[in-house]
Amino acid sequence: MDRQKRQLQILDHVDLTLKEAEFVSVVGPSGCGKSTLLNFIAGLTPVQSGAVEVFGAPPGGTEAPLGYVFQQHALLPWRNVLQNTVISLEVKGIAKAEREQRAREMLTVMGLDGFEDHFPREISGGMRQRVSLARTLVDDPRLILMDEPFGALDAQTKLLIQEMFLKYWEENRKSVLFITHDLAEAVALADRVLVMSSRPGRILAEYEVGIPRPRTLDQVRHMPRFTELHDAIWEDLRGEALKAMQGRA
Amino acid sequence: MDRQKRQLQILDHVDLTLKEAEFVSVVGPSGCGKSTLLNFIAGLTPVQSGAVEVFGAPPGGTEAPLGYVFQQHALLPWRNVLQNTVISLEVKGIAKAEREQRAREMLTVMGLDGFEDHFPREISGGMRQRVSLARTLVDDPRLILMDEPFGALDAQTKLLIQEMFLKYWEENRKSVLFITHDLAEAVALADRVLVMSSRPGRILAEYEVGIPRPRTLDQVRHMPRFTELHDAIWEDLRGEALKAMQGRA
Amino acid sequence: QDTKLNIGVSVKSIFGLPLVVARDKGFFKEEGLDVTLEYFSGGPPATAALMGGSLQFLNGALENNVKTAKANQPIVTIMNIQSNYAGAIILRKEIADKLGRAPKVEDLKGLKIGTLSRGGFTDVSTRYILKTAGIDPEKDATLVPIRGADRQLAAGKAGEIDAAMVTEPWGPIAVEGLGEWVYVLNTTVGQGPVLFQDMGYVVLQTTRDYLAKNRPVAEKVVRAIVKAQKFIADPKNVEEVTQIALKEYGDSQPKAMRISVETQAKTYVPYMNEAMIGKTMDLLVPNGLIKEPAPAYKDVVDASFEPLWKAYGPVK
Amino acid sequence: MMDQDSARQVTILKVVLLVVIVGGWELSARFGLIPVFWTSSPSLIAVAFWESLKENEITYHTYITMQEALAGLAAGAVVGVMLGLVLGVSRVLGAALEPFVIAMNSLPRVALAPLIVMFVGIGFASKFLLAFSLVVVPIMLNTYEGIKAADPQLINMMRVIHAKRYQVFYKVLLPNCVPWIFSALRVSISFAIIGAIVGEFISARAGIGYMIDSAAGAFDTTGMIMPLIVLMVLAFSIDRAFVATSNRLLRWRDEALS
Amino acid sequence: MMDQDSARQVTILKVVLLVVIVGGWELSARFGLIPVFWTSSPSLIAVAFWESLKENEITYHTYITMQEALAGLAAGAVVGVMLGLVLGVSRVLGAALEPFVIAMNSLPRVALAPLIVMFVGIGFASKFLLAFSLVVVPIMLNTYEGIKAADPQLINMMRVIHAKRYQVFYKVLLPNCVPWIFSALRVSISFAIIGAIVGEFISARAGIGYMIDSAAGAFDTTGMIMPLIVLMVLAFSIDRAFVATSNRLLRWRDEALS
Ligand SMILES: Nc1ncnc2c1ncn2[C@@H]1O[C@H](COP(=O)(O)OP(=O)(O)OP(=O)(O)O)[C@@H](O)[C@H]1O
Ligand SMILES: Nc1ncnc2c1ncn2[C@@H]1O[C@H](COP(=O)(O)OP(=O)(O)OP(=O)(O)O)[C@@H](O)[C@H]1O
Ligand SMILES: [Mg+2]
Ligand SMILES: [Mg+2]
Repeated sequence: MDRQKRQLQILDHVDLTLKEAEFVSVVGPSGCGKSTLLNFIAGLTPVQSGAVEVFGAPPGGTEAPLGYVFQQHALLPWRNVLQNTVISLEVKGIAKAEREQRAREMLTVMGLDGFEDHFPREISGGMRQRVSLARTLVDDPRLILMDEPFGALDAQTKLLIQEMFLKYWEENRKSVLFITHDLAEAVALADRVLVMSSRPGRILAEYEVGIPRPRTLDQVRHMPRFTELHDAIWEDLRGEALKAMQGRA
Repeated sequence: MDRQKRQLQILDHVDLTLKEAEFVSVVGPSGCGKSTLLNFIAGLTPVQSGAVEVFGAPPGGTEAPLGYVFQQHALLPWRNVLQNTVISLEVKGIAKAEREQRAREMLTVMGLDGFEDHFPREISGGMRQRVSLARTLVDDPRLILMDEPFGALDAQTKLLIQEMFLKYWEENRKSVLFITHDLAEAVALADRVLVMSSRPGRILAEYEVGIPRPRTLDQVRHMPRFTELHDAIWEDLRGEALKAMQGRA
Repeated sequence: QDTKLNIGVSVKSIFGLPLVVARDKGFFKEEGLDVTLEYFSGGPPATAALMGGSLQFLNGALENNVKTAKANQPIVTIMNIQSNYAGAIILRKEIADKLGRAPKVEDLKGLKIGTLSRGGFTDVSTRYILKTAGIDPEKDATLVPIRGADRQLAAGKAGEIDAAMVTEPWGPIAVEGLGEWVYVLNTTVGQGPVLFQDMGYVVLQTTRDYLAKNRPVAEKVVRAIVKAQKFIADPKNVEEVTQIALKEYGDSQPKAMRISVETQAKTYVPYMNEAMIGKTMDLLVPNGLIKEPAPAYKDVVDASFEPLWKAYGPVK
Repeated sequence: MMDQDSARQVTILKVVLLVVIVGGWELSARFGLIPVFWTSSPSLIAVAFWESLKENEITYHTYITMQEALAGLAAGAVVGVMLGLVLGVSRVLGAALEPFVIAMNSLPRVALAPLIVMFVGIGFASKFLLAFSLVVVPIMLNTYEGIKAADPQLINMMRVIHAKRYQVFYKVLLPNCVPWIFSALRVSISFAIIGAIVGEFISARAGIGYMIDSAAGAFDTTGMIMPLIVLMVLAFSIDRAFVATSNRLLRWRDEALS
Repeated sequence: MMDQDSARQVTILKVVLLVVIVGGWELSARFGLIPVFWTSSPSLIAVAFWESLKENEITYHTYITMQEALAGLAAGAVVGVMLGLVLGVSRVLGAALEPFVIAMNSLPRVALAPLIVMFVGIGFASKFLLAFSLVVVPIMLNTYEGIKAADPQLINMMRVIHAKRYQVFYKVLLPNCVPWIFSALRVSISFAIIGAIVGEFISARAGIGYMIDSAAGAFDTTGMIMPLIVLMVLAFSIDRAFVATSNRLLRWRDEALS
C-alpha cells in the first residue's frame, strides 16, 4: 500500500523517506536547518522549492495524523496538566468525558497521575516535558516529529525520560523523526541516524544503528557498536560543530 | 604545609577535603544542595552550623584566590568580551595595559581571539561560556568552583568545550570542585566523583576515577572503567533523581 | 408639571446672583420652571454646551455673544443680567503703604498686574484703564494672566504680582476680608472710565433655534430673573440676598460678601441698548480680539423681550 | 523575595514614615512654620472629614466621582481590549495605527474641554468621556503587546493540532493577554479618577472635583486637600484589592504583582 | 520580527490612514457635516500655521513650552534617578516608601495648582514644577525596578571577585538601570509637555498653553488646535529621535525599542 511508505523530500538535496514504525534520528550542527526540516513536514513553514509529501498528501493538510514535540514544552501556562493534555482532542471537538478519560490514561502511562490539577509552573522541567509528550501521544499520531525534545532537561532527568520514552515507543511503534544534538541519545534511541552538514543543510552520512530491540539504555552503553557509532558520527560532526559555535549566535 | 590541604566542612554531615590540584566532581539530584555547598565555600551564603575553611581561613575572606564559574555565563551584557574578561583584574586595581594583555592571552587560549569587541549577545552560547571561563582563569585562582558550567550548552558544543577545558586543566592543574548532572562528564573529567543524596544533602558514595591522565574524551569513552563508573553512579542516583523530578519544581 | 431647564453660568461668580436668587426665592418655580444652574470653567466650554444642547440658556459675558455673532453662530442675547463691570484693581498693602496716600491708577506704572486670562474681560479692562491713565500696558506694566482669583491672591502673597484686577466679590474679600490689599479703582461703585457703566457686562443668551421653538419658556425665564433683579435692588433685602450669596459662593467671608452685595445691588438690571455693542467693541478692538465692523444690534440682541424688562421699573 | 525579618522592618518603617509625615505637617502648622491658611493641617483635615462624613457629603461626592471613573474605566477597558485584540490579530493594521494612537494619546485632554462639551454635553457624559479617553489607549496598547508577546511556539503547537483560527485566538492569544490587560487596568485606575476630576473641573454639580473647585472658590484650603486625601486613600485601597484579586486569578503565572 | 513585505504594507497603510483622517476631516468640514466653528479643518489649520510661522509666533511659543518641559524633564530625571537608586540600594527603605510614592502620584496635579503658585510663584517655576512633578515619580519607580531587576548572579560574580560595594554599584547596578531609565524617559517626554501646558493654563504670558488659552477666549478653534498639532508632531519627532539614540547607546541589549 502506498500509504505504508511516506515520501519526504526537503530543501537542499535532502532526500529522506521514513518507513512505517521507523525511528530516525537527525543530528547536525546548530543552525543547519533541522528545525526547518521538521517545520516543512508539519506544514508550519511553506515549502519554497522541492516536494514534501506526508502520507501521500502535501504537508499541513487538516487531517494529517502528525504529532510534534518541541524543545520547550509549549504548554499553555494557564491550563493545568489535564487541560493541556486534552487540547488536541478538544480542538477536534471530542466530548469532554471521552477526552479527559483518554488524557488521564496517557498521563498515567507517563507517570503523571496525581498531577492533573497542577499548573505547568508548579511541576518540574522533566514533568513538563512528559506532559508535552502525553499531549502529543494522546492524539495517537502516525508520525511524531520531535525537535530536541529532551535538550532542555538536566542530564539525569534526561536519562530517566529517555528510558521511559524508549519503553513506550517499543510497545507502540510509530514513525518518529527525532532531532537532537546529543549523539549518545541519537544512537541509543534510533534505528537510523542521519548526519546533516552545516548550512545549507545536506545529508552528510547515514548510519543504520543495528542494535537489536528491545533495548535498555544501560545495555546500549556497554555495546561496542554504540561507542563506535558515537565516534564515527562525532568524527563527521566535530569540524562542523566548531564552525557553528564560532559563528555568531 | 597546612595551606596545601583545604578543609571544607559543610551542612548535613558533608565532610569534604580537597587536595591541591585535584579535580573533584559532585553529582546529585536536583535541589540536593550542591549549589548551596559551593556558595558556602565562596562565602556567598553564610554558614549556619559547622565549619568551612578555605586555605585555612573562613570563607569570603577578601584575599581567597577563588574562581567561580556559574551555569549561566554571568557576563555583564553591556561589556564586550574583553571588558568582561578583565573585570576581576579591574576590581583589583591592576593597570589597564597589564590587565588587557593578560585577558587577551587568556582569550587566545580559549580560542576567542578576534571576538574581543563583541557584546555577549552577539556570540554563541558556547563562546559565552568560554568567556566566562577566561574571566575566571585570568585571575589565576588556586581553587575553581564550577556549578554546572556546561549544563546550558547543547550536547555537541558541550563536547567541544569539555575537550578544551580538559586540555587546559591538564596543563595548568588547579583544584577544581565541579558540579554537574551529567554522569559522563563527571567521570570523564574528574579524579574523584562524589555522589550526593537528595535533600538533606549527604555524601552517598565516593569514587576514585583512576583513569590515567592525560586523557581525551574519545579514549575515555572506550574504557570499560568509564562505563562501569557511569553505571555504578547511575545505580546510586536513579531513585533519587526520580524522586527529585516528581517533587514540585 | 414643571419645565426642566439647565441654565449655564460661565464662571462661578457673583455676576450670576440674579439666577441664584430666582432659584432660591422660588421665582422660577412660580413660572412653572424647574431650573438647574450649571457652572463652567469659562465662556468657551459654556458656549459650547449651549450650542451642543446641554444648556437652554447661558449667563455669560456680552463680549462672547458679540464674538459668536460675528462668526455667524446662532446665539442671541435676550436680557441683561449685570450692566456694570463689577471689578476692581487692587494693590498689595505694603506697596500702597510706601506711597503714604490712596493709590491711583498712575501708580501702577512699572508694576506686575494679575488678570484672569489673556483676552478675557479682566485683561482687556485693565489695558483700557491703564491706557486712559496714560500707561502703555505693553511697555509700562506687566500683565500676568492667572486662572482663578484665589490664585491671584496666592501669587500676590508669594510676591509674584503687585496688583490685580479682580471681580466681585474678590475685591471686598481681599481688601476688607484679608486686609492685605487696598483698592486702586473699583468699577462696581462707578469709579473709572464711563465705559464700564451700563455696558451690558453679563447677559442671558440662548440659541435662535431654541427661541424659535420655546419662546414662552424664554419669556418665563426672563420674567423670573427680572423679578430677582428687582428683589436684589431693594435695600431692605440686603441681608437675605447676602445669606443666599454666602450659601452659594462660600461662607468664609461674610463681612466682605455683604459689602459686595450692597455695592452691586443696583447693577443687576435687565435693560439692553445699542450703545452696549459699541462699548464692547471699544474694549476689544484695540487689543486685536475682534475686528471691525461691529455686528448689528439686532444680530446680537433680541429686543422683542424689551416689554418684559420693563417690569424692573425705572433706573436712576 | 524578602525574608520575614526585612518584611517586618518594612512594615515598621512604613508606620514610622506615616507618623513622621503626618506629625511633621501637624507640628509645623501648630508652630506656625508653615501658613495654615495655605497648607491646612492634618487635624483640620481630620475635623473637616468628620464633619463632611456626618453630613454625608464626602461620601456622596466620592460616590459620584467613583461612578464616573469606574464607568469610564469599564468602558475604556472593553473598548481598549477590543481594539487591542483587533490590532494584535491584524498585525499590519496594528503597526500602522500605533503611531497615530500614541500621538493622539499625548494630547492634553484639558485643552479639548470645549470640544468635549460641545459634542457630549456636560453632566455624566463629559466626565465619563475624559476618564474613558485617558484609559482606553494604555489598555489598548497593553492588550496589543500581550498579543504580540504570545509565544510563537504555542501558536505552532496549535497549528500542528489543526486548530482553527478562532480556536488559536480563544485558547492562546486571549488568555495570553490577560496578565497584560490586568497590569494596564491597574495603572488605569488612577488615570480614570484623574479624568473624572478634570471633567468635574470643566463643569459639575457634584463629585470630588466639584468639592475641590468649590473649596478653591471659597478660599478653603482644608476643603481642597481633604477630598484629595480621601481620594488618595481610596485609590490606594482599590489598587491593593486589585492586586490581591489579580494574583488570585492569575495564579498560573510565575510572578505575582506586589 | 516583520518581513520586508509587511513593512512596506505598514508604511503604505500609515500614509493611507493619514490621508483618510486628514482628508475625511477636511471634506466633512467643507460639506458642513461637522461644525467648522468648533472643529476647524485641516486647511484652516495649515493656513493658521503658516501665518503664525511667518510672524515667528508659533516658533517662539513652542520654544518656551519646550524649554519648560525639557527643564522639568531633565530635573525630574536627575532627581528621579537619584531617588530610585537610593531606594533600590536600600531595599527596606525602598519597599517602605513605595506606597507613599504611588499614592502621591495618583493625585491630580491640576488640583494642587494654587498651592504650587503659592510656593513657587507663577512664571517659569510653576510650569517647571508641574512638569517635574509628573515625570519624577515614573522615572524614580523605573530606576528602582531596574535595580531590583539586576541579575543576582551578576552580583554574586562581583562578590566572588571581592568587588567593593561601590564597585558593585557602578559596574553592575547602575548600568543595569540604564535601559529602565531610558524607557521611563521615553514616556516622560509627553508627561513633561502636558505638565508645562497645564502650568501655562494656570498662568502664562507665553507658550503653547498660553496660545491655546488665548485662542479659546476668542472662540478660535483653529487657533486652539493648531498649536496642539504642532506639539503632537514635535513630541512624536522627539520620541523617534530618542528611540534611535537609545538603540544606538544600548546596542548591547537583546531587544531594540520600536
Ligand atoms: N524566521 C527565520 N528568519 C530568518 N532566518 C531563519 C529563520 N528561522 C531560521 N532561520 C535560519 O535558518 C537556518 C536554519 O535554522 P534552523 O532553526 O532550522 O536550524 P537548526 O538546525 O534547527 O538549529 P539548532 O540546532 O540551533 O536548533 C539558520 O541559519 C537560521 O539562522
Ligand atoms: N534562596 C533560597 N531560599 C529558600 N530555599 C532555597 C534557596 N536557595 C536554595 N534553596 C533550597 O535549598 C535546596 C538546595 O538548593 P541548591 O540550589 O543548592 O540545589 P542544587 O543541588 O544546586 O540543585 P540543582 O541541581 O537544581 O542546581 C533546594 O531544595 C532549594 O529549594
Ligand atoms: Mg532547531
Ligand atoms: Mg544548583
